Amino acid sequence: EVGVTDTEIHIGQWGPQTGPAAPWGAVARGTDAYFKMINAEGGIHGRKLVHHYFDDAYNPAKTVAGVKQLQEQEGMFAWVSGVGTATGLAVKDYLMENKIPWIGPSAGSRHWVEPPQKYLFNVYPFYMGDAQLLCQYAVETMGKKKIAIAFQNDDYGKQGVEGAEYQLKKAGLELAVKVPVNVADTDMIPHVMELKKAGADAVLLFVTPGHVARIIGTGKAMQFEPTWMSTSTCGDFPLMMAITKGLCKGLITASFGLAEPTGHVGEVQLLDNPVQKMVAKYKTDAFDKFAAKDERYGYTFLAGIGFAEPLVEAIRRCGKDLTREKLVKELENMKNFKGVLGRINYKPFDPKDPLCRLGQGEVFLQECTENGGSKILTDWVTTTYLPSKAE
Amino acid sequence: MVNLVQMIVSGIAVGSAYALMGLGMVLIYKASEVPNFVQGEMALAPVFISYLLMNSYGAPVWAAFAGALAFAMVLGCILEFAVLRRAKEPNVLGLIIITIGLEMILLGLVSWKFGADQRSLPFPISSYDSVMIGNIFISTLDLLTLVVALVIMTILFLFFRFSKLGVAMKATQQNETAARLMGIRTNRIKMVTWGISAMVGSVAGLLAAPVIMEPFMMWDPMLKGFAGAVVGGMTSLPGAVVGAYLVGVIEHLFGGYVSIEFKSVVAFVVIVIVLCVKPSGLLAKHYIKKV
Amino acid sequence: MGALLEVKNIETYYDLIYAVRGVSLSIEEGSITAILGNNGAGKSTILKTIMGLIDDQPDKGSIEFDGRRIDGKDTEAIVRMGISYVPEGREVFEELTVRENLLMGAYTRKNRKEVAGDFDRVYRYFPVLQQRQNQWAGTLSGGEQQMLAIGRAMMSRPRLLFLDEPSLGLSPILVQEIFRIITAIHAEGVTVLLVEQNARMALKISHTAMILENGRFVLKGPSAELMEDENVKEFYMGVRSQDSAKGYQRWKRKKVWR
Amino acid sequence: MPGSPGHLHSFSYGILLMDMKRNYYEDVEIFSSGAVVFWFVVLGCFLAAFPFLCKHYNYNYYIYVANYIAIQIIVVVGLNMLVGFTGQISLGHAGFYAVGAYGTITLMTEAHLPFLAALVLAALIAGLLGFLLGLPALRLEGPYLAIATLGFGLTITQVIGKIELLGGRQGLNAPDLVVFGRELKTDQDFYFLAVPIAVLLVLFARNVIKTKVGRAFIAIRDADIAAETMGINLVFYKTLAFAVSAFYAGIAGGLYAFVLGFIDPELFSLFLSIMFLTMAVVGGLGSIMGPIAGALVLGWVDLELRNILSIPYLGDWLRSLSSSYFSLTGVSNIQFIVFGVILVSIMLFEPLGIYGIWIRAKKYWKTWPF
Amino acid sequence: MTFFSVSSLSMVFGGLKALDDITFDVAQGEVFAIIGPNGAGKTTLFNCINCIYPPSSGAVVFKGVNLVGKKPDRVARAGIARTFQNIELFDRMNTMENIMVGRHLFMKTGLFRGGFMWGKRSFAGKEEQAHRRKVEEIIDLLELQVVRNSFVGALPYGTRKKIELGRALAAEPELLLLDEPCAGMNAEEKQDMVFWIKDIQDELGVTILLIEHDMSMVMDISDRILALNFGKTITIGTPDQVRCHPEVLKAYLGEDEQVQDATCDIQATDSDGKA
Ligand SMILES: Nc1ncnc2c1ncn2[C@@H]1O[C@H](COP(=O)(O)OP(=O)(O)OP(=O)(O)O)[C@@H](O)[C@H]1O
Ligand SMILES: Nc1ncnc2c1ncn2[C@@H]1O[C@H](COP(=O)(O)OP(=O)(O)OP(=O)(O)O)[C@@H](O)[C@H]1O
Ligand SMILES: [Mg+2]
Ligand SMILES: [Mg+2]
Repeated sequence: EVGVTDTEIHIGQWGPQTGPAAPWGAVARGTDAYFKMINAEGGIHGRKLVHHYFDDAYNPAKTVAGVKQLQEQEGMFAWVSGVGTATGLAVKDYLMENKIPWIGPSAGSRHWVEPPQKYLFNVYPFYMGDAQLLCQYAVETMGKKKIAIAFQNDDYGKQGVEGAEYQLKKAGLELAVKVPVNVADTDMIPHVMELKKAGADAVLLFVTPGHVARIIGTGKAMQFEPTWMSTSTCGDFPLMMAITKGLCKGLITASFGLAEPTGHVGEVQLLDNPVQKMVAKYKTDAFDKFAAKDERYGYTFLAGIGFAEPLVEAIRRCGKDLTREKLVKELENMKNFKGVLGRINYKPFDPKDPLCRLGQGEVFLQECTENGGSKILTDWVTTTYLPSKAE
Repeated sequence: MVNLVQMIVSGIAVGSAYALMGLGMVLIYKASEVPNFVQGEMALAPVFISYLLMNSYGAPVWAAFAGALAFAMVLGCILEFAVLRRAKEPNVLGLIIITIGLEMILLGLVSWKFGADQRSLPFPISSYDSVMIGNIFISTLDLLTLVVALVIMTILFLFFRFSKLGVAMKATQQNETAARLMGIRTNRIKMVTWGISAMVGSVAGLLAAPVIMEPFMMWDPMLKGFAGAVVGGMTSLPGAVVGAYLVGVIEHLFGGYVSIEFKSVVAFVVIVIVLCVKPSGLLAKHYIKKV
Repeated sequence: MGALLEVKNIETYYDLIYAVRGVSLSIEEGSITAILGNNGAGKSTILKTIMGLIDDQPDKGSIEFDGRRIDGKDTEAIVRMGISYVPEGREVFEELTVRENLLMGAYTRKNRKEVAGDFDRVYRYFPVLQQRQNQWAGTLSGGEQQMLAIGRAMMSRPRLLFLDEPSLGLSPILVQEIFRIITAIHAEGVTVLLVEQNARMALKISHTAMILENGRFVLKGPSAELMEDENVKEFYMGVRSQDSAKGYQRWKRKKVWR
Repeated sequence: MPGSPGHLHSFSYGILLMDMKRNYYEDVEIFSSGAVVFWFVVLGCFLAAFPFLCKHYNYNYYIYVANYIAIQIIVVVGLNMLVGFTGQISLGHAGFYAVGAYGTITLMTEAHLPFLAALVLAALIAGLLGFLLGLPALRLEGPYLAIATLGFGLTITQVIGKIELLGGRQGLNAPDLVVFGRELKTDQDFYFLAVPIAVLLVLFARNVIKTKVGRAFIAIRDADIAAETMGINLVFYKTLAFAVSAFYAGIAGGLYAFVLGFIDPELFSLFLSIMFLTMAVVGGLGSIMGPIAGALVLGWVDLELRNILSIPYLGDWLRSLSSSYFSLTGVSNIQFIVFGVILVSIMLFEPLGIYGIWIRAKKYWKTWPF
Repeated sequence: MTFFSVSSLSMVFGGLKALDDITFDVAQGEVFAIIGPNGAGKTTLFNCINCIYPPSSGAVVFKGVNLVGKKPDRVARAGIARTFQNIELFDRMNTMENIMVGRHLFMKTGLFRGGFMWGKRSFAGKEEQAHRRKVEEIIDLLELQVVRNSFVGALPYGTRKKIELGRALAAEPELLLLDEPCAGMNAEEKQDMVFWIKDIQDELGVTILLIEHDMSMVMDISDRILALNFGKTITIGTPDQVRCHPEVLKAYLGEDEQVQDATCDIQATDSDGKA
C-alpha cells in the first residue's frame, strides 16, 4: 500500500505554523510528539509512524500544493487532522477521489459529513453541540432568561447561533441578541454595548480566545458582567487566565475531552480515571520528551494528540497487513472508542447518513476557577447533530 | 442620547490608538513620501522587547517601557539608515514594497522569537477599570491613550509649526535634492524622523498590548491609522489625528446604529466619499499642479 | 594664494553616458566666471558634479574648494563650506510658502538677527517676493520662482555662488534685473560661477568665460576677448550676417572648432 | 504613483536605453525578429510539453504549481496595466479577484451558464466594478488612492460574506468544471485551460500597450495634463485602465475558484492584494515581462518556502539556531523573513525589479567582454 | 466669423486676479505673440484657452464654438494643440512614441482592435504604420532622427522642447499654442526654432499663439503682439507699435538694448561696459 513499508507508515498533516492562525500550529506539533512517543514505544506492529507536516499559513493554495507534493512525491498512507475549513475543503476532493483516508480534520465544519465521504472520518465535535449544552445549562441549571450570543462571522459562529436557537426554542426562548464579530475586529466596545443594551444575563461567546478576552475585558470596563460562556476553543483556562489577567474566572466552556467528568463533577484533579491517566502519560512521555522546549502544554497541543488517536487505534487494529481499505473497515467498526476525547463511534458508510462519519457527539461543561483550573459542571451529554439548512 | 454620547466617547477612545499610528505614518510620509507599511511592526518589536525585558530580565515596568522606546528609536533609525537609504533610484512603489518586505522581516523575527501564543503585557494601569463621567464609561487605559495621543500630537504639531527643523522636514519631503542644496542634512533628518515615528507608534503598541499581545496585533490599528491619516490629508499632523478620531467615531456610530458587521469597513467607505469631495484629505491643502 | 575653486580634469558619467569629458577650471576669489555652451553640452552636469549631486561621480579628477578636497563629500557638507547653487529649473519647494523657502535657504545659519537682515535684503532685491510671502512657491510664475531660487541661495551668504541659467524664461526687463543683481551680489564679495545661454549678457558681466561643447571646454579666455570672437558672436550671440529670419535664408555655417 | 522626475532626479534610462528598437515596423509585429519567433516557438513547445514532462518524471505537483502561477500571472499582468502603465495604485485587487471567483461559480450554479460564458461574464462584472471604482479614483492619487482601493477590497469581501446566495461566510463549493462538453478533472486538464488563457491575455495586454490605448495610459502616467491637451480623455482612459485590470483579475479569480474547488471570503484578504502589488513591482512595473517574472518568481518562492526547513543542513542549522536564540515553535516564520529579505534586496538592488535585472544581464551579455 | 477670439476673459486665483478682462482675436494664419513680465498671466491665459483652468468669466471662441467649460481633450479635438513652459513630455516613452501620442485623435484603434493586433496586416497594425509615417515626417522636419529611439527623460532641454513641438504638430492643429519655445536655447538653436515656426505657419497654414521673452525673435516672426501686465492688457498691435509703447517699455522691455537698437538700427551692435 502507498505510504506503508515494512518499517514505516507515512502520515501527512497540514496546518498553519505562521500567519494569524499560527496559534493552531500546536495541533500539528502535538500530533508529531504523539507519533514520536508511539515510535519510542516500539511503533505499531514493528512499523514506525513517519509524520510529515507542513506549514500552509492557512492559505488553501498552499495546502493544495503541500498535500499534492507530499502525496505524489513521498506517498502518504493517510492524512490526519489538518487545521481549517477552507484549507481542508481545498484538498478534500483530491483526497477522496484518490481514496486516501483522512482522519480528524481539526475544524468543526459540516462539510466533512455533508455529504459523508467514505474516506473522511470526523472527530471534532460540532459547535452546535457546545451551544446546545451551554444554553441548556444556562436555562435549566442557572435559570437564565436572557441569553445572547457574540459569534464569529463564519462557520464556527453560525453553528453556535443555530445550536443556541435550536436549544432555546425547545425552552420557548429566543436569543436576546446576536452580535457578529469579524475576525479582524479588535475593538469590542460596540459589540459589548449591543449585548448590554439587550440586557443579556448569559452570553455565549463563539469567537476566538483573543476576542473572548477582549469582550470580557470590555464588559468589565463597562460594568457589564453577565455569565460568560464559550466553546471548547476557549477551554484552555491557563491560557485564558493569562490573557485576561485573571478576569475570566467563572467562564463556562464546553469541552470535548482531555478530562473525564464521569462521576466526578467538581474540581479536576489527577483522578484515578483512565483519561486523566492518559493525559498524564502524554504529558510525561510525549510532551516532556518530544515537544520543543518553548512549546506550551495546552489544549491545542493535546487536541493534536486527541485527533490522531482514532487513526493510531485503527492502524493498530489492522494488524500487520495494513491497507487503506482495511483501515476504513476498522474505523467503521470503531464503537465507543475512548481516547482522551469523548466516545468515538463510526458506522458503515451510508451516503445519506452524516452520522456514519460523525465520530464524537458528546460534550460536557467546565468552569474556570481562580487559578486557571477547571471545575466540571456536567457529565458527558450527547448533543443533536443539526444538518445545515441549505441541504 | 446617553448611547450616542457613549458611542462618540468610545469612538474617540479607540481613535486615539489609531491617531498614534496615523501620526507615525504621517511623520514618515512627510519626510520620505512613503506610505509606511512597516509602521505596525516598528511598534510591535519594541512592545515585545519590553515584554522580554520584564519577563526574562525582571526589569520594572518603567524601565522596560523606557527600554522599548529607546529600542524603537534605534530601530527606526536603523531601518532608514540600513535599508531605505540604500534604495537605488527609488520610486514610491519600490519604497512601499521595501517597507512591506521589512514588515515581513520584523514580523517574522518577532514571531520566530516569541511564537504565536497570545499574551498580555503587564501594565501598571488595568485595562478593565473604567472612569465614569455621568453615565458615560471610558476605560482608564483608553483615557490614558487619549491623553498621551493629545500630548504627543501637540508636541509634534508645535515642533513642525514653529521650528526650523520642522520646515526642513517638509522641504526634504518635497524636493530632497533642493533640500540638500540648502545644507539640510536630509539623510539625518529622515533617519531621525523614522526613529521618532517608530517611537510614536510603539507608544500605541505599548498601550494596546496590555489587552492582547500577539504578533499580528498592530496590523489593524496600522490600517486604521493609515486610513485616518489619509482622510486627514497625508501631510498634516492634526489631520491624522482628526482623521483617526473620525474613523473611530464613525465606526462606533455605524456599529451602534446600523450594522456591526460592516463597522470595520464603513470607515473606508466614508473615506472614499470624503476623498471624492476633498481629494487630498480634510486638512491638507490641495495643490493644483501648475503647468 | 590659489584659486577659490580648483577643478582638475573631472569626468562624469550618467550610467553609460559620458557627459563630462575631462574638464578643468579654476575660479579666482571675487570673480565672475561664465560657462557657455549648447544644450546638452554638460554645463549643468559640471555644476552638479561639483556640488556632489551625482552619485559616485566624478569618475576621475579632483575638486578643491578653498584648498580642501570636496569631491566625494556630501552635498550638505559642500553647501556648508560656502558654495550655493541655484539649480536649473528653479527647484523651489513647491508646497512651502515663499517665506519658508527663504528660511530654508538660511538653514545653516545660526544668527537670527543676521538672517532677519538677509530677509530684508532679499526682499529689497525682489520686492515681488515680499508681496507673495505667504503664497505657495509652486503657484508662482516662472520668473517669480527664479527670483525666489536666487534669493534662497543668497540667504546662506555663500562665498561662491553657482547660477545655472538664471535668466531662463525671464522677461527682458527681469533679465537685466537679474544680471544687475548678480553684479550687485558680486559687488558684495561673492564669487560667481554663471552658466548661461544668454551669451551677450553673460559675457558682459563676467570676467572670464569658457565655452563647453560635448563635455569639453573648447574655448577659454577673458570675456572681453571672447566677445570679439567671430564664432562666439555667431553661434552664441546671434549676430549674423543676414538681417533676420524674415529673409528666409536657411543656411548654416559649420562651426570651426573641434 | 507617477514619480515626477524633476530636473535633478536621475532615472534609470541608461538601462532602458539598451533595450531600444531600431526598426519601427518591429513594434507592429507580434514577433519583432526571427530570434524572437524562435524563442516563442520554443516556449510554446515547452509549455505544451510541460505537463507530460512532469507526469513522466512523476512531478505532477508542478502542474498544479504551474496552474496557480498562470493564474497569478493573469492578475499581475492586469494589475500592471493599472499600476505600471497608468500610474494608479490599487490595494483592492483581491476584491476583483473575489468577484471573478464568486461570479463564475454563481453564474454556473444559479444561472446554469457554461463555464467559459460564466467566466467571461463574471470578469465583465469585475470590470464594471473596476470602472465604478475608477470614477472616484479619478481625483485621487498616491496614498489616497491606495486607501480608497484598499477600502474597496475590504468592503467587497464583507458584502460577499453577507450574501447568502454566495454562501455567506461559510463559503461556496465550485461545481464540476466542464468546458466544451469535456469535464476537466485533473490538474493537467486544467493546465490546458488556464495556460492558454494566460498566454492569450498576456499577448492581448502586450498589444494593447503597444497601440493607442497603451500609449494613452503611459501618457497619463507620465504627464496627465499634457496627455489631456493631446486629446486623451482622462476620465475614459483612467477608468478604462481600472476596468481592464479588474477584468483580468476577474478572469484569474474565476480560474482560481476551480483550482481550489472551494472559496470563502477570507481568501480574498488584503494580504492577497498586497501580494499582487508586490509581484507587479518586484517583477518590474511598466513592462510586460516584468509582472510575469514577478508572478513566476514570487509565486513560486511563496509556495516553496514551506519546505525551507527540509533543506539539508540549512534546515538543521536553522533549527539549532532557533532552539538556542529563538523559539522552535516559531521556526516556520523564517519563511516570512526570507520572503521579506528577497523583496527588500531585489528592490534595493534594482528599482526596476526582476525585469531590470534581466535587462542588466542582457546588456552585460551583449557587451561582454567589455 | 473670426477664427479665434478671446473676450473679456478673467481668471482669479484666491484673491489674485491673474487675468483681468482680456479681449483679443486672432485671424487665421497669423502669428500672434503674447508678451508680458513674469507673472503677467500669459501661461494662465493659455491654460484657460486649453481649459486646464476654468476661467472665472469670459469666453474663448474658436471657429464659432465657445470652449469654456469643455474638457482639455475636447479642446484638442477642436484643433488646438500646445507646448508647455516647463516641458511636459512623457518621460518614459521614447521620442517616437511621444510624437505618436500626438496622433491620438486620428487613430481609431480601441482596446479590442489594439489587443488583437496580430501582425502588421491587422487593422491596428496598418493604422500604426500609417501614423508612424506621419511621425517620421515630423521627426525629419524637426531633425530629431538621432534621438528617435531614446527615452526623452534624459535628453537635453532644447531637444525636449523640439520634441514637444513635434508632439503638438502631430495633432495637426489649426491653432498652435507655444509657451516659450525658445527658453533655454542658445542663439543658434533659437534661430532654428524661428525657422521652424515660420515653416509651420507658412507651409502647414497653422495659426500660432506664441509666448516668448526673446524680443528679437518675437519682433521677427509675429504679426501682432498682445502685451500683458498684471493680467491686464497693455496694448495690442503690430510689433513696431508694441515695441514703442511706453508702458511696454516700462513694464517689460526696460532698456533692452537689443530691441531699442533694433528700432534705430537693425544691426545689433555690442555696447560695452558692464551694467
Ligand atoms: N539624469 C541624467 N541621466 C542620463 N543622462 C543625463 C542626465 N542628465 C543629463 N544627461 C545627459 O548629459 C548630457 C549633459 O547634460 P547637461 O544637463 O549637463 O547639459 P547642459 O549643458 O546643462 O544643457 P542645457 O542647456 O539643456 O541645460 C546630455 O547629453 C544629457 O542627455
Ligand atoms: N494654480 C495657481 N494657483 C495660484 N496662483 C496661480 C496659479 N497659477 C498661476 N498663478 C499665479 O498667476 C499669476 C500668473 O501666472 P502665469 O504662470 O500665468 O505667469 P506668466 O505670465 O506665464 O509668467 P512667466 O513668464 O514667468 O511664465 C502668477 O502670479 C502666479 O503666481
Ligand atoms: Mg543645463
Ligand atoms: Mg509662463
